[in-house]
Amino acid sequence: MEDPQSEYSVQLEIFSGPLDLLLHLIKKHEVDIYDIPIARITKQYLEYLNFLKDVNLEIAGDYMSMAAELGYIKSRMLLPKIKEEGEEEEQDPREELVKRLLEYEKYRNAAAELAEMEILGKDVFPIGYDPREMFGEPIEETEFVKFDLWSLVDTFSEIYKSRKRSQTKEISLPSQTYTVEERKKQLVKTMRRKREVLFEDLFEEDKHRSKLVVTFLSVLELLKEGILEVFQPSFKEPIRIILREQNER
Amino acid sequence: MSDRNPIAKIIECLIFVSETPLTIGEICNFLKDIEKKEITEAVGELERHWEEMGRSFTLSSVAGGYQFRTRPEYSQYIVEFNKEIKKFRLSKASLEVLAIVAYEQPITKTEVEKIRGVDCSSSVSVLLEKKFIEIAGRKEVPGRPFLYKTTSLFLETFGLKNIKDLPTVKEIEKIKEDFREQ
Amino acid sequence: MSDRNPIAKIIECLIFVSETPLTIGEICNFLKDIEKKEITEAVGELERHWEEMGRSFTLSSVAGGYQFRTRPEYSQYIVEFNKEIKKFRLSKASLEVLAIVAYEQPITKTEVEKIRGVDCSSSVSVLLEKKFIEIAGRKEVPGRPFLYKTTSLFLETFGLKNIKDLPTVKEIEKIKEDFREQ
Repeated sequence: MEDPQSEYSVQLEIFSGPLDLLLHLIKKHEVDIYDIPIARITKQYLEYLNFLKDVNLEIAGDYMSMAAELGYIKSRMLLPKIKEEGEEEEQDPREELVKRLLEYEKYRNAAAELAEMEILGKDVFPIGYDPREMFGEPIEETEFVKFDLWSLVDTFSEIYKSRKRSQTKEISLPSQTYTVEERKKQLVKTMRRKREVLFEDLFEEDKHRSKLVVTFLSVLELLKEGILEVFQPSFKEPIRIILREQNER
Repeated sequence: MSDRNPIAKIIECLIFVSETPLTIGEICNFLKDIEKKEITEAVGELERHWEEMGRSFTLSSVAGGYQFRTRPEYSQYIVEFNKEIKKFRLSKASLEVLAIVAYEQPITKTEVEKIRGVDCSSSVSVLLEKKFIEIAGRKEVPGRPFLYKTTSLFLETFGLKNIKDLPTVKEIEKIKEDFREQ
Repeated sequence: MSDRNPIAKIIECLIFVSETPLTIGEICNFLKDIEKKEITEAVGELERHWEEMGRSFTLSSVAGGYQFRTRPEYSQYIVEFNKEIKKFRLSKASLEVLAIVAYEQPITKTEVEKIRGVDCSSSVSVLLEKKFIEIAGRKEVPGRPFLYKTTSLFLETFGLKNIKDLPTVKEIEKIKEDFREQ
């Protein structure tokens, strides 16, 4: 908490949780969900958490419990298989986790399908439509149904790591450090001019790692507030950041 | 043809003036002298007829009732025209919670959290506030936690006829079998 | 034919969703690239087309604008329908206003609006008209606005023994507590 950068901390709540992260890792590394290389996935999972900690994102307890669970499964996998009496068959220590992942994925898909329905007030409208009559004051929530937000972390981590190598001499210029609040304002200004940019281009002017982090956290906050939107036409294409039309507060 | 069916025309104008989707039951209550079978047929005729006419709005069956709604291909013009319309938005987390409640109702917050592996308090409050879910009683377990279910506003908003109209998801039982086979 | 005219269809859906009669001027403002003459023609086409279709409602020119309205020959059904069904029906907004008045009475319209964050004039008049709320005096503040309270018809209609019988406040508070405990 005494970390001088703690003021940059943003909640990790815009991400969908540890199971979502595990599914992302499974998809990204193209591993078989029924035969998860648990040691490898655990290592990658922990690398993610460490990276998020490095860039001052608060790691919720739920992510830590998942890390502990993965560690436990890993240790069970290493134990010699002893068939106990009365036990019909050796149970795979991963079975419970796989069941949870599959069940969670089922609902994640269902949520995406719901988002595709013809939604009243978005796709279809009744006669004499008054949006406030219907839903009361609109609650602004972020919308990342089709986008895997962990891809944003992946891309940022690549930028961060490449910059780390090329910028070995980091000069501290206290007068030039800026806060998330300031950076958010700048980003909105830039986006008003450009409307749409590649995610990686937002980091062009950030010469120092601390600035990279501030930009990243600012983007996350603006996404959370619904001022910016993410868009990726397909899995392999670069991520685009778009300014939402109606948020000229 | 509905054009020759005076009952269909009367039902049509009732649906038109009704503020919320009009149910067959409500129509029957109103047109007391006419049999339910005849009313159901007339509504079916109307639905087909409106679909064929291909206007910018049509008769939709939602939340157990009928309502005139614009076709989705015109949404961009409507949103553009009515600047006050804030696009409907729910976060991925809230949509996931909504999906779980929809498929598993009635269900407690703790049970939803077990499925998602993460705290869901803020999504549950958002969904309660938006009136997409509501309290369905308490579960008779220690602590007597609230049970949640979806509302008819949820059906109305997502254009679902009834809760059985939800998009089908991969059956969990099937998945378990697959796992055993491995 | 309006069916082949995409402009007419766009105008049609805007008239349909508009809360008030839509004027040619408003349409021109929106469809900037299209000439007024063309828009006027498209609206004329729509009017003729709807007239020919002979549905129970049609496109009418009212108050300098255009609006879909039921045909006069159906007015008897609508009047009856409104009496029968709308008697017990309230829009979501009106229900919210009613709930606020019920819990906070006596309360002024401005105070209700402060809670809901939007203008509530139409809901207040609907509730007055349906006799679910009534004037309970004036508040002794500048402007001396009316204070509102619920009526016995409100209790009757919603099956409440008395005003203390209102159920959800405690429940809502309990929910909030549950969340705080997390």
